[in-house]
Amino acid sequence: WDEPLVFELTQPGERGILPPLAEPQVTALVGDPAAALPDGIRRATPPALPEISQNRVLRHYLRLSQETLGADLNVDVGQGTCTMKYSPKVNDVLIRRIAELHPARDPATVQGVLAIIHGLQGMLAEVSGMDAVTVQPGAGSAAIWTNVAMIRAYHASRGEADQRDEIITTIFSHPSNAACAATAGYKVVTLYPDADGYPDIDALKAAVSERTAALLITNPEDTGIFNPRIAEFVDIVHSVGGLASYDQANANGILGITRAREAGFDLCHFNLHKTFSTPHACGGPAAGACGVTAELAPFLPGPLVTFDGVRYDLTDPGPLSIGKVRPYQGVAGNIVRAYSWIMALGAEGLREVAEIAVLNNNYLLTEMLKIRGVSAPYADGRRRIEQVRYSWEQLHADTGVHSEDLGLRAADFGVHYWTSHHPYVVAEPATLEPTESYSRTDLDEYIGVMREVAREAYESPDTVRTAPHNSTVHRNREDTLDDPGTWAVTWRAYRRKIADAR
Amino acid sequence: WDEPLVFELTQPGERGILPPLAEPQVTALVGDPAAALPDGIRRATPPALPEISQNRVLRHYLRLSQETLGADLNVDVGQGTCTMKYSPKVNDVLIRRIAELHPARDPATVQGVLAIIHGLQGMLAEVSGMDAVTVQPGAGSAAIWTNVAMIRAYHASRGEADQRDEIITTIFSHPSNAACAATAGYKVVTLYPDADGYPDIDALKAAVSERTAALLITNPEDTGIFNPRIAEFVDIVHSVGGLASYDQANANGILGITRAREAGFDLCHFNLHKTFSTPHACGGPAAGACGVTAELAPFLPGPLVTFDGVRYDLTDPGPLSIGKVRPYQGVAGNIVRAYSWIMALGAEGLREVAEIAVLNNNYLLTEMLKIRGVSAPYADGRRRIEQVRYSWEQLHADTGVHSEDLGLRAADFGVHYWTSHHPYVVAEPATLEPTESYSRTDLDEYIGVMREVAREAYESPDTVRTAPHNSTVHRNREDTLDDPGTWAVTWRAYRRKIADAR
Amino acid sequence: MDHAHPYIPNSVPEVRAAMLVSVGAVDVEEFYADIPADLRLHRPLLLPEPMRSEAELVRHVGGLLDRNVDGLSFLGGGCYPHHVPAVCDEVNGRAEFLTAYAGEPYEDHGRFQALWEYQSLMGELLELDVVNVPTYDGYQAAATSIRMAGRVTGRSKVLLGGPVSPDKLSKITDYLRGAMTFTDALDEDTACVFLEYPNHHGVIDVEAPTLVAAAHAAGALAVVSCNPMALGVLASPASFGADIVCGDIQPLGMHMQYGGGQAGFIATRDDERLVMEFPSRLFGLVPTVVDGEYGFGDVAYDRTSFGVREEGKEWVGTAAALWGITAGVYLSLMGPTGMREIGSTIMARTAYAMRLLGAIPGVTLPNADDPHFCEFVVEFVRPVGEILDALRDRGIFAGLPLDGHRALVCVTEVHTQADIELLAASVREVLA
Amino acid sequence: MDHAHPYIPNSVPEVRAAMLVSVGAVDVEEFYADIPADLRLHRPLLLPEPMRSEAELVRHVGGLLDRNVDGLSFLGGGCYPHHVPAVCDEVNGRAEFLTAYAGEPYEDHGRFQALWEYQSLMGELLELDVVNVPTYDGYQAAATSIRMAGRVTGRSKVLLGGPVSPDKLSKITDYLRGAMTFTDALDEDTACVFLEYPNHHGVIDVEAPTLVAAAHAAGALAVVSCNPMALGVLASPASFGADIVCGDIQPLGMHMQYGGGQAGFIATRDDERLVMEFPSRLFGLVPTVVDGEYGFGDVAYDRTSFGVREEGKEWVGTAAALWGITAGVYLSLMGPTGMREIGSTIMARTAYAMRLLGAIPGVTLPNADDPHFCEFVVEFVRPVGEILDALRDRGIFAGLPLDGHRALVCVTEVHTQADIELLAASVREVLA
Repeated sequence: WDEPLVFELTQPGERGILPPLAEPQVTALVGDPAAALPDGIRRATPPALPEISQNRVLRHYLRLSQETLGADLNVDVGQGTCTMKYSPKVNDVLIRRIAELHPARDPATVQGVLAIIHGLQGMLAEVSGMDAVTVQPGAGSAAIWTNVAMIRAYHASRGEADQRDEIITTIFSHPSNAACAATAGYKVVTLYPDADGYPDIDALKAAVSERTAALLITNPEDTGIFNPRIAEFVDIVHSVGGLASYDQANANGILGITRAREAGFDLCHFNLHKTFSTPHACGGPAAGACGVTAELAPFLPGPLVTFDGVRYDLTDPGPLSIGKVRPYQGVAGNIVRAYSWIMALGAEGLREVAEIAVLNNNYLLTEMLKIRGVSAPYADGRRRIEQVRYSWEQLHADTGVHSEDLGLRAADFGVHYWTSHHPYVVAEPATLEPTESYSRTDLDEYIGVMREVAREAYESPDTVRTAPHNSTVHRNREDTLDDPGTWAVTWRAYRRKIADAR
Repeated sequence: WDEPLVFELTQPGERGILPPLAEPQVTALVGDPAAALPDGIRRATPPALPEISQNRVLRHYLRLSQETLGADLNVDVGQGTCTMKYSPKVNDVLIRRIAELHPARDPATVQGVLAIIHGLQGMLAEVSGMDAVTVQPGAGSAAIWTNVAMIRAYHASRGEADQRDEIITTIFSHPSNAACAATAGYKVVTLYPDADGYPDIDALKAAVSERTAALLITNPEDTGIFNPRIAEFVDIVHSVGGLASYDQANANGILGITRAREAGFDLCHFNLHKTFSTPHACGGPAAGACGVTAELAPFLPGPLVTFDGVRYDLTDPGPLSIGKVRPYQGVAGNIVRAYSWIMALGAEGLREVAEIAVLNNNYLLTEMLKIRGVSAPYADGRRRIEQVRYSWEQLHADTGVHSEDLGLRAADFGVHYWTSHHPYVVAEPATLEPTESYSRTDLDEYIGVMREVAREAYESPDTVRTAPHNSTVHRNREDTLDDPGTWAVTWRAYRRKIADAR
Repeated sequence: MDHAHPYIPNSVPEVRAAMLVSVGAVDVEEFYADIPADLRLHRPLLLPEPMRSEAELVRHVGGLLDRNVDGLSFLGGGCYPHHVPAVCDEVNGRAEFLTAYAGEPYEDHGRFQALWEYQSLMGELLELDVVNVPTYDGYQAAATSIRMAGRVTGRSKVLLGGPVSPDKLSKITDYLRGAMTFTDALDEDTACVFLEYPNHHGVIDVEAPTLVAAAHAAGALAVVSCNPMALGVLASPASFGADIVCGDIQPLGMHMQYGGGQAGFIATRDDERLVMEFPSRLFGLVPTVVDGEYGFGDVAYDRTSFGVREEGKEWVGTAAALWGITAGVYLSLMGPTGMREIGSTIMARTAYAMRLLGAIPGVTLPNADDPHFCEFVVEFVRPVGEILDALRDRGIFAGLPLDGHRALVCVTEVHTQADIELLAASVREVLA
Repeated sequence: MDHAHPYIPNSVPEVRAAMLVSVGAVDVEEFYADIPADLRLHRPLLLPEPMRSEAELVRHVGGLLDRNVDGLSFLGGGCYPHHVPAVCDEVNGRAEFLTAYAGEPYEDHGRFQALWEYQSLMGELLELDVVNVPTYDGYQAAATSIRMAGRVTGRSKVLLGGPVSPDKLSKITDYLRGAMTFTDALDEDTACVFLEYPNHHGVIDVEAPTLVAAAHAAGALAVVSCNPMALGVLASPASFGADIVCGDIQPLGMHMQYGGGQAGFIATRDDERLVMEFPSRLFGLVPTVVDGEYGFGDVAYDRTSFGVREEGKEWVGTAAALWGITAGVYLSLMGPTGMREIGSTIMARTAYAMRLLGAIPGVTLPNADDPHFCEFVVEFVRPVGEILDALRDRGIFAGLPLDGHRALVCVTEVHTQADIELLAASVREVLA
């Protein structure tokens, strides 16, 4: 499709939908209060929204949807760290049942949805081994923030708020660990991998002190390498009075295998849109869950969804609570989806998820390494858990083609990967995470594309460098995006700065 | 996408969905009755269906959907005679409410859906001017069949079943008029247009006799030409004791303008998927409605949906009824959609539909005729109602390119038209029917494609002749489809006859 | 109209006026010049006041539909309650499939492929090489199948081989009128034996193969109408010689939708004499100009009334293609194991319901010893209407009334053990 | 598992075994070699028995949700009942949009365009040039907006300019902790005035422009949280000088979904100092290597924590992009006239409800003379819990309890005159 911008579709007078009008008797009694607003408060100029008939609006967005490579449409193993798994369609249907439910309804009238929230909390407590769980955070990073806020509140409750001003994380943990800590006012200490790819335990020992508020760490990290000394890491932090918070974004390969509790963590979080299958939705709505030990439970955001054996209720968490992190009880649609997904699998199924995700990953690893120009840095010859951060450094050295070019070229074949792994500790990175959702045939297809794209890089590098060739659009001239004089975040800005300026 | 056949996706052991199993207590009591079936009745070999995981099945069909040019995605004015109008999405949502409703429920428990069926019957009675309406037929052709069956029953009730063995129709009426008449045992007499494009009235006069059972006629015909002498046609048929049945497939341009009643018809039918916006669904489910005068009402199929002022009921139509034409009360989903569509428009809206459909058509006609090589046969210089059957005869004579080639080439630009208008009374035909659903900009876009394609036919005819170039597949080798030795209606036939024979 | 309607872009008064100018017309009336005054409707249509907004429309239609009443339903008899996999709805709800129509095999390649795959998947289930693009419903499929048999054999009689629902019989009777008639005897005038498998009473007639053989012995064809849902556990009619197999695919992924989910199939061997009698479209796999590429097109199009009008076989029109695609999705999801499992579950639960109901004083089961699939006849000691009404008051739609004291009760995989036990307990209560 | 799960293709035992061979592993345990025994869970997880089939799952979850109770609801207070156009659901239900994630601007061109268009449509409504890809919700948007103001001004105090909901205040308080504090005075330490428009009590504060001017006079910024649904009739905050405008787009096409429909927006002028303080992604229109072609990409990516980790502005992650696309669809459908009409309808019906309720003995309206949008405070002569409980027994969820005797009642375009009259009659009855 060569679909215009929505503003270019306007035809003055067209209507996409009509809203109800006030009834004559209503108007007779109250007039038109909007028209009676005082100057300066009454809108003087209608918003310059486009005017488009319903059919054309629909066609516009349907075409844009077709120009989007959803996970449902491709073998989506290239968005490693994101755990792109199959999001069962039945769960999308189930949530229609809560579409019109106001979140501030009296608990007596929403026992069904509260039962599901409570049920999910319980299941995640078991999966993590933690004592209490909230599903209020809006997504994974919001859950990290929530954990940081609880860490802060915990230390404050012990009078150590000022003393403990450092948070330690690792370079292969999600950037939000570092960023949330900084936002909460912490100084961030970042650990880098040692030669084996494990976070450097000596660096940790050097970093901890009475200033340490917490360690925020992923395991396995985004390299797919599981840190076997994780309990030691936790102990080291505990030994100086810090807390340990487990970023479980990469939990998919270890469900039922190992848990936050066994490693001694105080807090953890899950991304329901990763491990528990809720759809990624172009970047949310997602949902996050935080699990904590009993000691940290008083700091949970409220209200808590509780059950007294007869009825579900919303309970005030008490004075130590950090308060609200999000309106209401969280992203209820995704909570229902995640609950349904677990209920479709059970304990045995979750373990199968983990094992097959890991099997798929190691299959992919084995086959990928047969391709010229690619490597899997660190832990040479060892198995990985659920993903691998590959490096095309050799291929780049040989051909000058960047990893990003390869990813864009792969899109011409209907698959893709992303390279947003700043800073590039692994050079020319590509992170592949096959999850349990793809068959061997699917993986072979993906590997085939990688092989072909790498071959092209060696044999006809310009083909790769100028990709994409089959997309709707061609390569951006990126420089305008960082220049305040030319960036154009809205149509009105574009018109003012670019179009009208011509 | 280069999507394989679904059979090629099989991986023995994979499951797409699991059905429930009988509970242990059930099995304990009754065993496994399926296994206890006698030989010859128990299935010995499992069906050779593919075995595919859910994600892959979904991906397969989503990709096939993207390889389908639905009306929602394009300016679909090229499927003339089909009245491709916007089918409002809200109506698709409304019908979810009847998804799990069994059609043989006691009327007391389905007053809602019966109220809608009854409401639609009443509205269609007003739109047609007829006295009674049924919405039981499954689609337009089924409605034509129903009318033919009622005509046959009517004459039979008067002892003229054997005598009246001829039905008259016109070449620009839908083929099902001729075909249903033949199926019911009638000899079919087809009228051709006179020089002005009207069905030849002299031919009609010559055709009618005491053998005439009925006239089945469309007006306006598929040329978009309204026959102004239609009442005379009806009178002529009535004068010999025949009935007149109005095929209102082309009613979209005359809603609220003229009706079956005013022209004196005894029966008529509508296609709810054309005039009343229900989606075309790749070729059904659709829905048809038959309207009849009070004299013909006793012949309607049953049961009738009736209303006594308090409650809706299903009523036996009596001994003259032709009986059932379809299970239950018709395609209820489309009945609800059509009801909702009319309720979103009202009398004024329906008239606006007609007027804009006709305006759009005449706009398209004006612009199309500016294109080299195309003409609008018959009624030269006159206005048309809601569609026009164009002819690319001149272009073909000039370039050797067929209309079908132009249509396939247009598909490369994201629009299309069809040419299934056998026999080709109009040479090199293309029937365009813009309906009310497209804006002037949409029509200009369509015209632009036609202009471009025609230009190519003159300037680079091979480009057109070898189209499509942007489709998933290339031109078929059609000859194998008519040869019993090579046609392959199923995968099993293909394997047996072609693949395994190699 | 003084403002544009969302469904009618060019109803913008200014656009409408400009377009009139553009085509050189003063007024839309010019376009209707051919319509004489005495045919014109000189008043507005008398229709209910429309809903201005989508919000009001939803409320209005929703309000009507709120008047439908829910309950635990055991109604079958041709339209069956089965679980519809969400993927089926996802696929048939796709805007592309929902709104496509008569495109060519190229820009609509996906539609052609999906329908050909449906034919092929049904072919595996039925063990037959030719399956049509769906016709309207199982009634039409049966009626057409019988007429196909009439044309192939040049004979005009049809023998019914078991109970058929009165409604279906009504349709068949109308459809055969003038062309074929019913008979009680199997002789040289018999075009076909028509039997249902399982039959209208849910009975799996173990003599079906014998009947088919008898038909063949008389030079007649065997037309078997079957429930495709049963074929994971029942031998396919083709396996015991049926010549034309037909039925309704509603069970395979279609919601009941108050009768809107019906769609008919007709299948035969790949025998030219049979194939050429199909009225329906038949899609075929076809090579394209690119070697190794699969295309799809119409097989023997000149059979159809689309191709040759009244010279075609019966008639063809828009019927139920989307339900064909959906049934294809269903069979792709279920696979051989799923079809076997669901068949076993249905038979087991049906048998369980028969056991429980049969044990109730005042209830007898006329065919208790026959194998059943998905439904069975129950005979009450009291009039059936009375019993069903009393059960309805308890929120249970227990069955379809057949006649005086009998009802047809349907049990599928959606009915749990607990549902069946509730039914039995309620029946016991009502009869007590 | 002894059979394959539909969600896990390679759980087919034979495939699993073959893949193990292919990678040279005896057992999946090999892959877990790095996990020490003392970290392993040596028992199965204790989870509820799963549902084997989709049919049973639907029945189980549906059965739970059946325990929710319906009624006529007048609840608002941050999550509002509006009609969601079917086209909004159609678009956000598209598999492509629902399951896409972090693709590049090429293979995900549609997603980038849809989100950029959302930004642009919101920009027109807000009369501002910079709008972010949605953040989680209006609470987060408010909290971040205030911290943006703190960074821009280098000041650390925030002054509240009217009633804010306690929950939102709780979130803001937590989010500012350690960085900013509240103040009662407007002085040289004040980073911003924060006000809601309309405010938490539904009041449209006609003094808002004055407050904004006062903030500016003190060298502070004005941060205005507004309900975008009101902006077809209310002057945009930018029009009277607001520097940062934020809020929640839930009203623009999102179902309430028990709180799942929230999504936050933040908007500013195209001023580099403000733009560089956004934590969120900002998509920009960008030329491509093909002249005249529009592409889309990230504006000033190195502001973000994706780009520079803890050096970024706050943090960014997956938030609520699909609701942004949906709000874009909503605004495209509504257009300027739709937004004006719906605003007028809501204000008229709100006023009507105030008139009717205000006339009931035992009811007073604290802000009766102020203009209101969509909600208002009602004070009862009796404790609010008692009144709301009694109304709930009548199937009416009449409002949110605020404190002792007060409730917040919400009226939108979905509430008809008849609904409002029923509410009033029921309140009268309860108070009688």
